[in-house]
Parts: sequence; structure tokens; C-alpha cells
Amino acid sequence: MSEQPQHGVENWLSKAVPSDPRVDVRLRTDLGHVNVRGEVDNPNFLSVIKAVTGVSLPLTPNTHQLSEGDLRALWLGPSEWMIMAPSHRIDDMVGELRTRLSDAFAAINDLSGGMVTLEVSGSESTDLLSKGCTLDFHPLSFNPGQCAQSGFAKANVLIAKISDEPRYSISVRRTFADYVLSWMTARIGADGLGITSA
Amino acid sequence: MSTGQPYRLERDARVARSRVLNFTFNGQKLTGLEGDTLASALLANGIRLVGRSFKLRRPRGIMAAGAEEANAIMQIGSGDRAIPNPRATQVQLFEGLEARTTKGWPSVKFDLGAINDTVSGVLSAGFYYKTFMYPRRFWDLYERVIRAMAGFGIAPDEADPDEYEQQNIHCDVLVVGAGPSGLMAALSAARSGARVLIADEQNEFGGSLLSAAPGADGDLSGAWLAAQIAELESLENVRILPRTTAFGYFDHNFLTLAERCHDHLPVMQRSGVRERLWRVRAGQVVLAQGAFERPLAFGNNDRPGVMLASAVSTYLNRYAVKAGDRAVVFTNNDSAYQTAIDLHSAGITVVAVIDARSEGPGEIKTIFDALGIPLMAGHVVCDVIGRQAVKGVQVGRRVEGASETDIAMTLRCDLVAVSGGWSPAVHLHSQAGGQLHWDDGLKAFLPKPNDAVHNISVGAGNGIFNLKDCLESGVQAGAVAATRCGFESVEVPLPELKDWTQAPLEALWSVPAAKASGRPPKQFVDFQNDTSVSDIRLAVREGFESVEHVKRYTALGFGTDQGKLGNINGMAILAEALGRAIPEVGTTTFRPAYTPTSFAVCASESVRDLYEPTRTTAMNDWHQAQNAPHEVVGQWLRPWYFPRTGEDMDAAVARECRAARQSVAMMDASTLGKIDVQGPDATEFLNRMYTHDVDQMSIGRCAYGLLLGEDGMVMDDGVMARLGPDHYYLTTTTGGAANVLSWLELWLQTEWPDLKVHLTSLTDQYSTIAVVGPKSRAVLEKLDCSEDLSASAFPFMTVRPATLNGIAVQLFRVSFSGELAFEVNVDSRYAAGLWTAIYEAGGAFDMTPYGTETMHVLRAEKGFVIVGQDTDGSVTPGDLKMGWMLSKNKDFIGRRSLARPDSRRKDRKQLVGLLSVDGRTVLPEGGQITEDAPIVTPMPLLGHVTSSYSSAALGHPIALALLVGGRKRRGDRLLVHSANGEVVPVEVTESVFYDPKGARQNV
Amino acid sequence: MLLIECPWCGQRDESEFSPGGEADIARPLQPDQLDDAAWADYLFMRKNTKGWHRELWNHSQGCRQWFGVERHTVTYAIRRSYQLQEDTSPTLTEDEA
Amino acid sequence: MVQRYSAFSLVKNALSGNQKWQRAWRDPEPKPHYDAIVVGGGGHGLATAYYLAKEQGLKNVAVLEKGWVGGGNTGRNTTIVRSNYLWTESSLLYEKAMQLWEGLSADINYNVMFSQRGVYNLGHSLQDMRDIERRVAANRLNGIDAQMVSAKTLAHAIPGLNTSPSARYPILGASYQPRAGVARHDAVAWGFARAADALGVDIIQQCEVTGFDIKSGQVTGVQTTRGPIASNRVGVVTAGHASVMAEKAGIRLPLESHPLQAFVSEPLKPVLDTVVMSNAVHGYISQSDKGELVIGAGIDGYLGYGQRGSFSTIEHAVQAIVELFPQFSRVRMLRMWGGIVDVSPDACPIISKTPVNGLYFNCGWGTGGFKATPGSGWVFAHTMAHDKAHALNEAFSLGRFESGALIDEHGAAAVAH
Repeated sequence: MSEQPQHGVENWLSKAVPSDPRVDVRLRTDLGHVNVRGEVDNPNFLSVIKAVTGVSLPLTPNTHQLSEGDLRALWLGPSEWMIMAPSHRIDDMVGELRTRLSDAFAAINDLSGGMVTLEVSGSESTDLLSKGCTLDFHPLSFNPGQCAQSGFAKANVLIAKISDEPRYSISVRRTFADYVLSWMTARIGADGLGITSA
Repeated sequence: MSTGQPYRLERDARVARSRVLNFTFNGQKLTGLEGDTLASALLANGIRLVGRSFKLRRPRGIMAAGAEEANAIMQIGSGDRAIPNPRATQVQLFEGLEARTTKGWPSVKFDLGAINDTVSGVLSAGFYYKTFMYPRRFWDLYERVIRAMAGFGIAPDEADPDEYEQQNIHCDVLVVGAGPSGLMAALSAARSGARVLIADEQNEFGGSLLSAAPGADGDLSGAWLAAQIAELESLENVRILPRTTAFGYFDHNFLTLAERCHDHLPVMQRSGVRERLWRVRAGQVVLAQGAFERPLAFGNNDRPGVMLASAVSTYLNRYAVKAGDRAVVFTNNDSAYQTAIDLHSAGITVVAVIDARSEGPGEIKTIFDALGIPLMAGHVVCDVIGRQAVKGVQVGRRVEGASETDIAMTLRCDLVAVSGGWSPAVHLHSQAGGQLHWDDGLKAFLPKPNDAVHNISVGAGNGIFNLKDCLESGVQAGAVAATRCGFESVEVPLPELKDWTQAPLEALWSVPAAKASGRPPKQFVDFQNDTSVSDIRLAVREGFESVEHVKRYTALGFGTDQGKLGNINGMAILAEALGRAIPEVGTTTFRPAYTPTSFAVCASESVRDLYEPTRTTAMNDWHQAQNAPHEVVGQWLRPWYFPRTGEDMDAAVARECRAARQSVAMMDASTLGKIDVQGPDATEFLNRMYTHDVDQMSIGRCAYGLLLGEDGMVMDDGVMARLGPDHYYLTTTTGGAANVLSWLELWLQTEWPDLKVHLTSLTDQYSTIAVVGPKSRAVLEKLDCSEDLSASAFPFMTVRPATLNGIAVQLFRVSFSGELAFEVNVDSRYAAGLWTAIYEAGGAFDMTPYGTETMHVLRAEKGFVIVGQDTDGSVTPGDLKMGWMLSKNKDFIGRRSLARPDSRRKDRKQLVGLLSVDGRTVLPEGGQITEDAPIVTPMPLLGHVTSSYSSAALGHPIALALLVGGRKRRGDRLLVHSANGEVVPVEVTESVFYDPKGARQNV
Repeated sequence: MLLIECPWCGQRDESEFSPGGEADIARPLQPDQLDDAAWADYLFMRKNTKGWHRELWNHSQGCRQWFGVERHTVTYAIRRSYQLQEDTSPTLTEDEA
Repeated sequence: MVQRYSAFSLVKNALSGNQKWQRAWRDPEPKPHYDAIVVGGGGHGLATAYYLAKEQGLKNVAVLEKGWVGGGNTGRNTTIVRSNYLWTESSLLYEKAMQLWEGLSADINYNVMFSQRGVYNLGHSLQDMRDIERRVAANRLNGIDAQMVSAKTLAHAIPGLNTSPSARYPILGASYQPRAGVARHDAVAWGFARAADALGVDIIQQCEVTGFDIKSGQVTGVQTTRGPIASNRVGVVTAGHASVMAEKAGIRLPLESHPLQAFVSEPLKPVLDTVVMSNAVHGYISQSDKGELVIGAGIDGYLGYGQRGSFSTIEHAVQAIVELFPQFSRVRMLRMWGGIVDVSPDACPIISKTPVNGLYFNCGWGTGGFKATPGSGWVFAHTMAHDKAHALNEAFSLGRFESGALIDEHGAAAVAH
């Protein structure tokens, strides 16, 4: 069956994109998400992840690693990470990780259907994040390479700073994506928010 | 040029003479100037009477120029944009402003309520506690009258059309107040590199500098002020927030600031957010809020025309408005001499300065004397002549210890400028938990430094009243704050200023009344609430000695100025009455809000559609297209039923139920919580958490799982599937998804960290499509299913990975309907497509989508419970006839509690079925059960109906209930009572109504 | 609004956390051996300390970890956060209460 | 002779310049011994002392208050009085209180301004409506005035209430108790204090109990900051501080003390003439005689003796109120404050004997304390006088936590007020 994958945010793409948006939101529906659980004191676990995905799991809390080919690994907890990669790579990646880690105390879960990642940039993007979130987004506190889980308005989010531009990625559970986008639209105004797909 | 504003002076000030603004006051058309407040514009027009007091309805005028104003309580605008209760002193004038007074009926000038003043003796403090008691039923009537008299403004009668938002912000140094010391603190912190946020409630930065006489010695309001502000504006590490009030100081240096973005603009020019809530987390806070001048308590000190001396100067210097033509200044300290000088230099007659101190002022005397203003040292004003406006004052010599004052003379005047000293605005310091100490020289409470709280008070807010010292205290505090945040302090040069020596203030908490035959006139302390000196003394006579008692008994400090004007005077008078020192009487704790703050800005954007996240499933568009109404289940909107044209809910549900029982139907069950459990100790862990023998489950098996609280009560339920030796998949109830995951994590992390288990939420990852009914297998088989779905290959209560139309799914053979059924778990990205495919594949069997209502009917026919509907927090598994699910081979959470005496009672409430005796009546859900006996209240309640539906399959209504000793009552006749008093005879039955042997699901 | 130090993520706003009540309540190893009074003590009785209090918090919007906090229940000051496994001082000794 | 309060006395005193009002209650020195001591001078403690003197014939009674009477939760709540509780045990106890409220002003000759303006408990979901049906049906059979009200009726009865079906949490209906209402909180403490004093009770303020004297399992007196005071009958009614007192007596209690916050608006002209509560959106609101909107927020989840809570809790409550009454959006908040509520595992009070003979505890009222004030004092006085629970508080014993016979009001009210 050739059904296109649906992320529940497609309706947002039918909205007109303003000519000069103050905040750009890119719906990264081309990215898949893999939740990885394992032990940092197991070198085999870490090396398998690196070998299979091409990205190292960050061991410092609240940091993330970027790698060639739109690969990202984000710290979620002392034994938990999120790997984001182009969707077409996910099935193989999950399969191979599961196989090679079958003897380890590890868990690999494909969350591609349950997470949506938005990339937010533009002149008012930091302000917009600050409206909804209590984290400190000042460049002295939050830089490329850092990530954090927090609340955004009344949703839980995983925020990573991708570049100094600034550009942030915000990952949110699928059923909260509509709320987060509605919230952003209300704050920035439809004339200031440009929503595009990857 | 004539402005038409008779009290506007031709002199330099901070109003734009060329920009005339039109506004109305009680319907009267008036003009003001850009830069005016409503108060300054009213005074410019000679409007004296702006309100009536709360209780005695005495005529009142503007007393102050800021947040401490207690009398000029207005209603601004009308309709859905009306604002009740702002003070005229804090409303910036804009073109088209409409203002109304809020007290006085039929008008503020002629108020019938003023009769209260003539019987004020009866309306003494706490009078309402002493009367209106008899006859008992009449309180309702009294209360109606009292309520009609009470209140100020009128709430809008329509929803607020404006937008609000919140903004979180972090900074190293937050400076509250942009007066001279606050500006210096911000500059010195900012120059050192710290991230600085400076907020001021006024539209312009400068604080007290804005009230200085232009060109006078020490006037920094011109170029110097502009330069400081310009530098702050130019620095990238500084954010400046005018029109922003810090109204709350909470734990761990969290402050809330309300920014008024556009209320100062003409309505047509307003756009965007009306108010913004700044939620600030600050490293250090510099409190530079200044001080409030205190009035003096003397007879009729509330007459329109009696004003704070500093306010008189502010109106004069900042707004070029004279508050009167002939002024008397009455003071007990040096600061009011500046007002006398200001008045004089503006060409206004100063009849006299009445100084309660026998020695007169300090160094300022050199300027003052040169002006030739009469000074009456050692005198007091003891009464005011005039009712709706001041006409004169009675003055007498002050005699220490005397209880009365001999009137020496009457002075004709229309303005009395008073100063009783200054009280630092310690509100935020106190909100933050800071202590206060009494400075007997200043007669004021000052903030006690509190290192734990990370804030510093500066300037007048710290009892520093000399401009030079204020600037220095600001620089120093900014440096200290920045240093504490890890920055190196830098020098900030200050302007040359003269250091004026002041004569000490002398306490004068109330002026002994004029010798007279009648009752002495009232001396007001809390102007808005009509709390007078005699009220405080009465409270003490009646045994109310604690400051909290006196405040509550007399309403002192409970007005909308929150005691800014009167609290210190009140406490001092209380201390005098008790014969104690003021610090022994103590102060009260200040609470947020510092000044009244709109509900709207506290709610910010989280209202209406954004009040709560709305969650829908991946198939929602399809449900919407079918016009399925939704049921609100927490954050979720779930399809309730799928009506066909012309069908009501009952008809739709009956049809849906028939389809599920006779052919095939499908339901979106995606809202169930889903948790992945993996790890070598997964079995052991789940065995400890769930009631059944998890270790006995073979791979590929499903089991019904029950979670108990440690108190033994049913907490949640769901299906547990064993996917591998160390791999499980759990479902939870819709409402329990988040709770169950955190409950499992709690035990795993805090009690058994040695267990190697990983938990991951899959609730959003998978959507769940329940395909239900005798034809469900046939439907799935049409979808190119990878698995053999036959009963032998794929038995009841098992799980298989499979593909449907090439899409990977987990197929569960579980049933919440009692029919042959499959639950398809599919990656949510493909759920809508698969849903449609299944629907279409089922076309041949009249595939029928159904919602939550039919789901309930089907499960109730089978006696399946819903946790949270058929249970509350007091139901054990045994009560639900699920004792068989409790393993005897192991311990599990909640097990021990089931052995407590109450858990073992035979007469606990137990799950039963109920049938209405007439076979037609659908019992009310929630209806109470009693014996079949006449109603006598109170009567024993035996339980209640938990679920009740009309059953199409059975042809009669059914109900589930929890019933005392229910298991032994089968066949009993009882009564069910609805909330509306209807009584339905019922018979107790088994709780499984349909297919009790479970044959239909197991085929 | 408390500012709570998560041992992993550092200082975060209170809104990211869920309180878990008194720390150091260990589940009895053999519940069946306890009489009803002892079981009730475990189940319900709490110190409810006025003063320094050891309590559990969960960084529920963050790393999902449970950890311990020593917080003063009158001033709300927090003097320490700790990972449960790394805690070496299970009881309060100095300036308790 | 104690001065009686009436309209006549007001006029008479006004004519003499209000100089002749007597103290509302005396300020006695503590005696060395009392027949009964009540620890805690809040509404419940003062009511206990009053009913000990009035109903139980014990005249030699002292109330020991560490600060000033009525200074705790009595003066910090949202003053709602109702008795429409779910479980029979609770509703009969609160109904006893309700009956006492109805005659209270006259009984204690002090106007507590009990205003029976009715209370609506809104339902926003089908389950809310089931719970309301269950509670109302139970109330009626327990002899308590209670009604079910439709959303349509609500729209007429409460102008401004957002009954739109498209609201985020639409209002589907409500329960209504006409006899419920509000009272003037401070007056309750002062009125009981004055009435108890008139019956000879010593109300001793600024007297903190620092310990209990216990000999062979029997209480013999208390240690206080004003010296030891003997009595073999001591009742502790210290709300948020119950655990602190229990620890001094070597007793463990199943309580947690949490911050509970409330706030008022500036005074407005009459705009809401009843009480509206919503558990689902967590807010409740009434308008005081003075015109202030009085609004209650939820409980903060952490322990807190600081009489303050988190701003987020206030934000949630304001959002709830603006959801329910969108036209109150522009109204301004005047003052917020916090109390300390002692919450028990089943959200029901403990009115009980203890393992120490002669020592009684009355605590765990959570958010329900104010409305119960006279009833709580009445049954506690009975319990202290007879060393035995009255039928109305038998179920509220400390022993229920051992047997498991909890009275789960949680299920009925996540925020019960």
C-alpha cells in the first residue's frame, strides 16, 4: 500500500506563508525518531550505536550531537537518548540496533509515528520560545550543542539549539503538535509565522 | 494660550502643550494634554470631587499622584473594554478617554448614601458584627442593601476582546523602579556586563526626578536623566520596561511584572497584546521603588483639597497643574518645605507653612526664609472647613501631651498640602520574606538586609531621602548585585550635588482635636475604608490588640491602595492606644499584588482555545467528516457516536451495538496509554507491580493486568502482552497513561534501582483500531494479512506482529466487547490510511464505526468495568469479583492492604448487575440504592449505579452498581433514587448480562 | 516558584517537576510480617516536618528522574539535591527542624 | 454582665461616643489548672471551647493560642459553607455544622453574616455528571437540600457564566445546594471567642504550647511559653500544625501540610450573587458583601508551612475563572494569600481519641475546615467531655487508617471546599 505517512500537522501547510515572517517553522516530517535506552558504562552499547547510526551518544546531560546526513543524537536522561535521522533510514537502523544489542540491557523504540519535530528560526524565534518556556535561551546559557526537555505552554517539549542563527529544533509528541502550532500562531500572529515543510 | 484648563499653568513641564486631548468625566467634555494622567487633567480642569468613601460616603478628592491614591477610583471606558477601579493617578490620558466616578448615587456630587456620614457614630468599626442578627431571616434583606451600597466599579458584561501573553525571562540583575537610585543601579550593573532588566510602573523613567521643579538646584530631570536613559537603551545587555509594575515577588527570586502595552493609546491606535506578564527569574534584585508620603491625621483631613505635599509638587512641576490657588502646607518634616517653595515659585499663594515642630526646618530654611512665606512652627492644623472642597483650616498651637488643641486662628485656603513623613515601599522586600526594622529617626519601617533572598533595597525604598545618597546607594547596589553574579564592578561617576542637612522629623500620629462642644470631627487614617483614629481606639477598647485583629476589625489597609497611604499611621495610633512602641506592635506581611493586577494578565494566553491542549487521534479528520460529536475526556476529544442522517444518539448507538454484535464494527481506541517495558528484570518488576502471575505468561500471550495502589484499591487496568522473554507491552486507561508510567518509574527508581528495566511511552507512537464483531476476522483477512487469523493459529488473548496491506502492525486478539475482536496497533503515521482501508474492506459486512458510547454499552453488557467510572478510590479487586486475578504466589503492590480488617469485610460494596423491574427504565448513572422501604431521611445508602445503558442486544436496559454485600443479594428487590427524586424498583442480578460463558469472544 | 536543582539537568523552574513527598520511606521487605498498625505506619503516617525536610521530586518534564531534595518547609530554601543512589546521609543530623 | 449586641446597643453607644463598649473577651492570665484545655485558638478550637461550656457543662476551660485568635486558616479561607458531601459520614457531619450555622449569629450574639446564597458545583464531563447525580441523590436521602441543575438553567441563574457548548470544558450541569453560602470568616472566630468568654472560658493568646505532660499514658497537662498548665483533658486543634503538636506528644499522624492559596479582586458592584465551584477546571468563586470576588486556587503539591504557594497555582486558578466568567478578565486582582492545610489520605478529618488517654486531636480538615467550624467544635466538645466519639464523628477516628475504613472524599472532590 502506498499510503503517505501522516504526522497530524499536514493541515498547517495549507496556510499561506507570509512574505516576511518573523518566525519560520519548518515541519521536519522527513525526520524519524528513535528512542534509545542503555547503560553508559557499557562500552559495547555506545560503540554499537555509533557504528550503526554514525552518531555518538552524548554523555553530558542536555547536550546533543549532530552528524553528517541530518543525524542527531540528543540526551534525554542518564540512560535515555533520542536519535533523529531521515525517515528512510529508521527501519534499518532500528532493526540493526535491536539485533546487535539483543544481549545488552538496552531498548530501542521507533517513535517516528509519535513525535514531530519543528525547526524554528527567525528574528523573533528566541522571544517566541521564551514566551512558552521557562528555560533561559540567552546565548550565554543556551548554545548550539545544547538541548533540554521542558514545558512549552502546557505541552512537554524537547528543545535543541541547532545553530547560532538562531535555529532551534522542537520535538513534541504528535498529539500536542497541533496545540503547539496553534499557540505559536496566536503569539506571533498568522502574518508573522511562516510554516513550511522540510 | 488658553487651554480651557483653568488650573493649567504656563510653565515648562512634561506635558505636550500642543497636543490637546479630549476626554469625558461623568459625561462632561474636558480637555487635557499629552503626558497628563487622568488625575492631572482633572485637576487642570478644577475638578475636585472625584469620589465617595466606601462606608460613610464622604466626598473625596485626589490626594496623591501615584499608586497610593485611595479616593480617585474610576470606571474607564465602557462595554467589553471597560476597566473597573483604576486610580485616576495611574491612568495615562488618551484621546477619547471616558471616565466615570464609581461612588455616589444618584451622582458623586449629590449622594443619598451620604446619610451614612450623619449617623457615622452607629457605623463605627465592626458595627455590622453587632447588629442585623434579628430576626434571623432578615439578614438576607440587610445584606442586599449592604451589597448594593458596596463595591466600586462595574465588571464588563461581555468577554474581553483583548489579547494577553506571558514572557519568561532570565536576568542577572532585575531593577524594580527607575527613579534616581534604580537608574544608577541598572547602569552600574549594566556597565559591568551583567544582564539587566529595569522596570518602572510609570510611562516615563525618572521616578521622583520627574517631579522636581525645573531648573531648581538638584534638578536632574533634564539632560542628565535623558543621558542615563539613553545609555541604558543603547546597551545590548539591558532591557527596559516602562509602564511595567513588579506586582509579585515569589520564592527563589521569581518575580512577576505586568506590562501595560497599549492602554495609554487612543482606542483606534491599539493593536496586539494589551498586557504582558513578565515571569522573571533574577540572579539579584535591586528594589528601588521609592517611598510613599504619609498624610497627617487631623479633623476632616479627607476633604477634597487636602493632598499629599509631594503630590502637589508633582502636579505643579511635572504637569504644570496647580491643585489650588491658596495653599496651606502642614508638615512634621522638612520635605514639604520644597512644596511650599515650588508653590511660591509658581506664583501660588502659600498662606502659611504649619510645622508641628517647634524648631522648624533644617538647611532648607535658608531658601525658604528668603521667599517670605509665613512659617508657624509648633502649630498644627486641627480641622478643615468646607465639605465638598476645602475652604479653610483651623490652626492651633501644638501642646505636647494635650488631648485637645486650642484653635488659634482660621486660615482661608483651598488647598492643604500635608506631609507626615515618608514610608519606604518595602512591599516586594516583604513579599520575598524579608524582615523589617523600625527606624525611630525616620519613623519608618526599613527593609532588613537579607542575604538569603538575594536582593538589595536602595534609595528612598531603603530610607535614603537625600538625592546624592540615593544615587550613590544605587551605584553601590548595582555593583554589589553584579559582583554577586560574577561580574567585575566598574566606576560610575555621579553629578555634583549639594548635601542638604535636614532637621529631624517629629512624630505626629494624630492631632488632638479642636476644643469644641460637639463630637470631634473624624480624623481619617484609611481614607478608602473610612477607618478613623477613633475606630482604631475603639477596636483596642474592645480587646483587639494584635495589629492583624485591628486591621481586620477596622478594615485598615484593606482598601484598593492596600494601606499604602494609611497603614503606618494606623499602626502608630494603635501603638499609642496600647501604650507600646511601634515595633512591638509589629507590621503585617505584605502580599502580592503590589498594585491591583488584571486577571487577564495572570491568565495570559491560556484561555479559550488555548486553555488546555486539545489532543485528537490520527483518525480525527475522518471522524469529523462523519460528523461524529465528541466526548471531552481530559485533554482528549474522542468520537462519541457516529450518527447517520436523522438519527439521535440512542438510535445511532443501538445501530452501532447491533453491528458489533451481529456483523462487524470498528472503533478508534488510540487514546489508551501504551508503555514498552524491556530489560532482564522486566518480568520480576511487573510481577511486583501487577496482581497476576506475570512470570507464568508465555511469549505471545496477553493478560488482563490490574494495578493497585499500595492501599489495595484499584488504580488502573489494561492489557499486558509478553512480546519476548524480557519484553512487555502494557496498555493503560486513557486518563491513566501519564500516571501509570510515572507510578512505575517511581517504584523502579526509588525502591528497586537494582532492577534492570527500561520503560518507554508509546502512547503517541501507536494508534489503536479495534475491529469488533463476528465478521472481524473476515475483514482483516481481506487486508492481505500476513498471519493466519484462524482461532487455532491465533487464539484469544494472544498477540502477533503482522502486516496488513503491507503495513507493519501489532495484532492483539483481545476483546472489550465480548465479541470476536482484534485490536490493531499501528504506527500513527499510517493509522488514518489503515483505518480507511479497514473501513472499506468491511463494506461488504456493513462495517460500522462506533464511538465511546457504544464501547460503553458493549462492555457493560459483558460486565467489564471502567476504572474511574465503576470504581472510585475505595474499590478492591475483590469488590469487582476479580479476586481470581490476585496471585497467591508472590507479593505485589497493594497486596498487604487487602488483608486489613476493612478490606476483608463481607459487607463491602460489591459489583452487581441491576435490572429495572419494569424492564423499560434506564437507571440514572450515579443513582443511589436503598432497601425497598419508605423514604425516611437520613436512610441507609446501600450503594450506587455506576454504569447504565439501554441494551439493544438484550432488548432491555442494564446497569452495573456497587452494592453493600452485593454478592449475596442476587434476586433482591431494591430501590434506585435519582438526583431528581425519581424512584425506580430494581432487581439485583449478576454483573455479566451477555454471553456469560464468554463463548463469543473465543471463536 | 521554586527553582529546583535536578542532579542531572541543573536548576530548572518548579513547573518542570512533580513533588513526591517524604523521602526515606522504604517499603517493608516482608509486608505479611507486619501487623496492621505497622503497615498503616508505612502506608499513611508522615513526619510532615516543619523545617528541613528530605523529600522526593521527579523531573517529570525533563529527564524523568526521581531524586532527593533537602528543602526547608517554612522558608522553602533548598540546600541540597541528590541522586538517590548516591546519597550517603540518609537522615538529617544538623539543624533538623 | 456581658454587653449584648443589637441595633439598640449600637445607637445607645453611638450617643455616648462609642466610649462604653466592653472588651469582646477578657485577657486573663492562665490558671494553674483547667478541666479542659483546647490547644489552638482558631475557629474550631474556639467553637470547641464554646460548646464544652455551653453543651457539656465544662466551665473551667482554657483556649491556648500561640498568636492571636483566628489568625490561621480561619482568617485565610474563601468562607464557603456547604454540606453536600458525597459520603454519608461526611455529609451528616457537615450538615450538623450547617444547622448550627443557621442559628449561629443569634446563638452567639455576633453577626457572622452567614449568607445562604447557594452553591453550585459545576460538571464538565459525563463522569462529572455521574458523580454529581450520585452525590445529589445521596444528599437528598440524607436529608440535605440538593438539586441537579441543567446547563440551560445555569445560564439563567448565573448571568455571565460561560455555558457555551463549545467551551474547552463545556458546562454540562451542576449540583446546587440552596442553603449553602458564605460567612464572614473573622467574625466566626471573634464571635465564638466572645461567646465562650462570656461562659467563663479563658482565652489566652500569646501562649504557645511547647510540650505535653504525659504520665503512664495519661495526659496531665501542657507546657507553655507562659508556664505549665495542668489538665487531664487536652484537645489539640491546630490545623496545619497538627503534626508538629503530635510529635511533641509522641504520636504519628497521617497528615501532610500543604499551601492553599486564594485571592480577591478589587470591590465591584454586585455581579455574582451565589457561589460557583468547579473541580474540573479547579477554581471557585463568590462575591463578598464588600464587592470583592473571592477566588480559591488549588493545593500546591509540596509540603509548606510558609503560608504561601507558587504563582503557577494562582495562574491556573485565574485561567479557570476567566474560562468560567470571560467578562471578569479585565477585573483586577487585589491581594493573594496562602494558608496551611493539613491533608489526610482520604481528604477527611480526624476527630479522635489518641493512644494517649485524655489527649484528643481534631485535624486533617484539608480544604473543608471553615465550613465545618461549628459542627467540628460541637462533636469535638462531645468527644472530649465523654472520652468517646459522638455518633457523628465515630467514623473519623485515627483507627481507620489501621483498619482501612477510609472515607474516600477524594473521589468526590479533587478540590473540595
